[in-house]
Amino acid sequence: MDSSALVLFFIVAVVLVGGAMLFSSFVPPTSYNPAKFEPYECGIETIGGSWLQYTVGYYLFAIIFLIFDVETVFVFPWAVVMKHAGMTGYVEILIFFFILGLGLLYGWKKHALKWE
Amino acid sequence: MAEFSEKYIITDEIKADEYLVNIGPQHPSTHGVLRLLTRLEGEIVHNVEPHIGYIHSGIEKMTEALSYPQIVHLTDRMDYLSAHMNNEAVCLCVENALQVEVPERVKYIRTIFDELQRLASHQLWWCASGMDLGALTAFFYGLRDREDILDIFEETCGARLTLNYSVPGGVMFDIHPNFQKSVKAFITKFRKKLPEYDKLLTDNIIFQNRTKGVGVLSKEDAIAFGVTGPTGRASGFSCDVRKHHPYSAYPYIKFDEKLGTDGDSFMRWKVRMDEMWESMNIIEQLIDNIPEGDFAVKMKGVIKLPEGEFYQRVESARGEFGVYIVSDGKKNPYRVKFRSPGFSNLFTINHIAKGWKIADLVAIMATFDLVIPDIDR
Amino acid sequence: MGITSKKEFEKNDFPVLDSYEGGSIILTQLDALVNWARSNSVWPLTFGTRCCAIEFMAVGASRHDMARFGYEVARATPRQADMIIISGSINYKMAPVLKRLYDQIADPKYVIAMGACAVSGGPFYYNSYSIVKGADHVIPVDIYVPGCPPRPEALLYAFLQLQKKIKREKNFKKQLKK
Amino acid sequence: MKSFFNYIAEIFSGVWTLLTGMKVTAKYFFTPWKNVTQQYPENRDTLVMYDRFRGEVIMPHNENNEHKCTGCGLCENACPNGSIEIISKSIVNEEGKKKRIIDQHIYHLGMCTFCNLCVRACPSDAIVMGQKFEHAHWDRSTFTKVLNQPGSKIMEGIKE
Amino acid sequence: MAFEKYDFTPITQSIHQALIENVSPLLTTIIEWTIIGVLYLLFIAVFGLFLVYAERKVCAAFQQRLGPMRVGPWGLLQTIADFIKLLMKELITPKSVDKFLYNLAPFIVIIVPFLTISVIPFAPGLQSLDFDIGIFFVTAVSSVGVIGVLLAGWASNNKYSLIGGMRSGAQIVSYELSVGMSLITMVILAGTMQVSEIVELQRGGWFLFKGHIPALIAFTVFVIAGTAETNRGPFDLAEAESELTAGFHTEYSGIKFAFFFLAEYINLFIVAAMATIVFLGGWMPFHFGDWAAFNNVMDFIPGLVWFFLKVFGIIFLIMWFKWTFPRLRIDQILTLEWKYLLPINLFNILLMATMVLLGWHW
Repeated sequence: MDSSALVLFFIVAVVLVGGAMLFSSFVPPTSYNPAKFEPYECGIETIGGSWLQYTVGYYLFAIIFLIFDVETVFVFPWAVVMKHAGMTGYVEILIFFFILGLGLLYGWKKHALKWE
Repeated sequence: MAEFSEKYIITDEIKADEYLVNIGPQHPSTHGVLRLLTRLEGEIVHNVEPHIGYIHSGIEKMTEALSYPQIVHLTDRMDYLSAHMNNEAVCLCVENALQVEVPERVKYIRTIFDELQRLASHQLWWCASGMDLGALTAFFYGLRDREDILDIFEETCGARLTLNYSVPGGVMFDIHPNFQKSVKAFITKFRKKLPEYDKLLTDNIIFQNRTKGVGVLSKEDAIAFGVTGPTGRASGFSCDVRKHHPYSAYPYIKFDEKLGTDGDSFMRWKVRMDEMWESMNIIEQLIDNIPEGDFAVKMKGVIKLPEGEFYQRVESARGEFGVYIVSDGKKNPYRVKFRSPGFSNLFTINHIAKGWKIADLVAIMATFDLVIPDIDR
Repeated sequence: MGITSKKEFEKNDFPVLDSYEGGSIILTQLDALVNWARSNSVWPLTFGTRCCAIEFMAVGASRHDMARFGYEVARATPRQADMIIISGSINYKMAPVLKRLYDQIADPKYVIAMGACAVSGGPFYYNSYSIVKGADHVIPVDIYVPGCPPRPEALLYAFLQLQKKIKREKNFKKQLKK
Repeated sequence: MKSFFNYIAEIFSGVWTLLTGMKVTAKYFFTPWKNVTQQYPENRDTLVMYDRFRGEVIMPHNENNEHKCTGCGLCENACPNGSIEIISKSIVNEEGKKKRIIDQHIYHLGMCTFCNLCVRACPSDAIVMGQKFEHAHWDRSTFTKVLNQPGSKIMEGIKE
Repeated sequence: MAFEKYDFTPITQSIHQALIENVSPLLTTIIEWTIIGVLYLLFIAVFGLFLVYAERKVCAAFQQRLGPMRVGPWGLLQTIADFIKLLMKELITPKSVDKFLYNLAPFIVIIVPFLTISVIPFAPGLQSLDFDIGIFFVTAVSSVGVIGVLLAGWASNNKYSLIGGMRSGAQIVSYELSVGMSLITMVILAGTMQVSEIVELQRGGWFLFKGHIPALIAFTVFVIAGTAETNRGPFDLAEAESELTAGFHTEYSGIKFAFFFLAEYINLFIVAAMATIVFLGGWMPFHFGDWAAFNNVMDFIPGLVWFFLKVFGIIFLIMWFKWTFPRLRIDQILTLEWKYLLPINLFNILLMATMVLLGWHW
């Protein structure tokens, strides 16, 4: 089978979820009361909305992640041909990793790898 | 519903990036119906406001209509994990007021029950805080071993949790013939099980990272807030009532007061773990030497305290538990005030949880070992 | 052996609901299937107020093991729970919270009132100024378990009673009417 | 360099503590015969309560349908939460004297906290703690019980 | 070898031949797709339900209790009862949610494992898609799963959900790297990214043994990172029950919640299956040196059985983690990734490259 069969798996998943959700939204018993459709917060009414500006403590991680993720993309092809590339490929990747490692070390020492 | 929420509108403004999250009343880690109004910035806790009253049942007011044995029964429902200590406190207070000397046997039995109750309470604390920290298996191991103590309780008093075993003038029943045997069997068994607790959590690197240095309560603060019990002792505040104001059979025995130094969550944990060993030592000192004699002195049908004010403190599993009775000479007290350890312990939480993460708040709560009806009565 | 006789234990004295008009066999079979599933997978809300909560924990623990019934999946959010076990007293401040939690549970939902406080107010019935005299003043209760606190077996017996109660339900009435 | 070795040592000691933890759980996993679970509804036939277990208040009757309760009301007074109500009636006995005897000894199981104070207060041992615990019911009105059986009499020789 | 007789290729080939001779190519494709779709759907449904049951039994055994006992023999029908109940439970859509995204999230979390599972070879010839970039495909697709969790957290308009979703974002994004890099380590050894070829290369011995030290390190890292990627065990911060009640799926009820539940278990299976394929030789039997008799006996066990044995081994390991360790804090999770796993991984890749270059592997 070729990769177009991925569509099949996509369809199967959608049918499974959609079918079950359709069934479940019509058949089971329902009841109405106002509190049911309000957000749950341990039985107390929510104070203020939830869609506020949320302070994420990890935006620096996200940036470093980007660097490393792109790097992974570069390393995958190298990994496949590693056996054929031989010494040249090895030295090149050594340099590549050295620079990357320096970057990580720099971030580490600058306390970028710390949840603020 | 709208009126209900209006009562809780927060007076000071919510900052733009601040998150106002209610932890509780119904929340797995508040151990009851405590409400913590928490201000978060991302994961960081800015402010914790404990709101109590969700389990308030007016026990202090209720006691004004009850006779003394009935008050004893009601104290089971306050700090239900140290039910026997609460019973004993009221009984001791009444006995002191009437200047009744209870037989030695009663003193021994009461002390053994105190320590068994402390063990049971600490086991429950261990498993509940293990669950709060995410180690679910700990929950089951703690409760598994606790059942053995509950069996001993049930054999002698007929109840598992709300014992109502001490009565003014003695104890309700004599100990069961099997009592000494089963207590000794339990101690032997539990001495083997306790090191497992350490292996599973205390030594675990994840656990240590979660608790070491988290939520430090200094000794000065502990004293200022009136923090007692293992929580206070973890900060280095020597506050063991058993040591400083011995009652029942505590004057006859040797035991160490376990003091911590750091006052962080790990030290609170450690102090309680050490106390379990110490409790077993105390029981072993007493269990073979229970003197013969009556298990209660004959009291009058209707107990009337002389006019005056009486105070008695005991060391419950959570700290200093005090009973203050004002009597006007009738069969009901004029006013009763319970000094519960949880109340003073809880209100340090804003002080020490500030600046930590939400997961640390849960860890701090876990090591405080809160029982909400004890705080709220 | 101080427990109920076998006959009394197996007795099912729940009021019987009417059957479908025309006595549809398919719907009866479907009902049996759905009720079997529901009665065997009642997930409780993690909600505990007083001493009974400790016994509730003991029921979940190794000795008594609620998991045998398939009830061990205690959900902390009412959206996914099926049952509230009111384990302890409810006071006037807590009552709206309890009501709200109950409202937020997805249908079908069941309530077990555990212990004297939840059944009738128990020790706080006469002299307390703040306790609701029985949780059924706030939300409808399916099964009452007296005891202060009830021993774990008593709560397990309540689960059996709840199963009996669920098994006589008729689920497809609404669909029939349409 | 020292910090580097600390880093390595930290990893190994950390992993070691994790492994000891896993050993504890594995020990129980591989010894399933040591399980402590009691299977309640299945083990009903062998289930024995402790003899002091407090499950409910009962009034024992002998084979002639006689009980020991004199209707003195001490248990009603001793009860901290009003679970016991005594309704007495007056009858005229054979000697022509008026006498108060118990009509109904009402016991609210749903409110009882099993504190044993009523049993302690009873001078004639008329009420004791029973061991039945299977009380759960869908109707809470069934928890209000009349302890003295219909038509029962007081036993001979019980002092007033 | 003996186990070749369990090859599924002839069966699939003959079905394909029979179809293509009798009906048009388009119809053939449609029929084949239907068969495969139904088979996978059944497999995932049954396997997901079984894994939930297994988890409950395993955790019960760890905790000295029995687990589900009363529904069917040994509680075997427990999860089926759960499933029917969840299907018959009301779906609540709170008023304040972002309705489209709220309903989209369960689709995403289910679609992702469905796509990933397509490249997994269960036995010789029993694989539906065989890309030449199989490993890369798995890493790429599985990173989409986090979007479902993030959407669920954000769309619910609930504070707990949002915190849970955000945590999950940080966590999965980080551990994605470790999973990818430990796979890279093994790709260096294999020299290919085609899944079937990787399995085939392990005919002479599993990569875990062939690559010894660096492979062992990579395996450990993969299991840890895989646990974190499935939001399980000590890394279940996104739904940390004692902190955030139910985390990102706080507002989901009934069958929608069931899909999050199911996705967790399919993901668990995928992580275990990937570990099996890359490190433990997929459906290859266990051979020991030149013990011919032993090896022959091993060969008689079908490949399918071998595959599932190994998968269950890894799943048991991950469950063991979950039921032993306390939960990590969010900053500790990131510390573990960025200060421990990532440097170790970088070093490990170089180590493996050196080994391959010098021919020090078996």
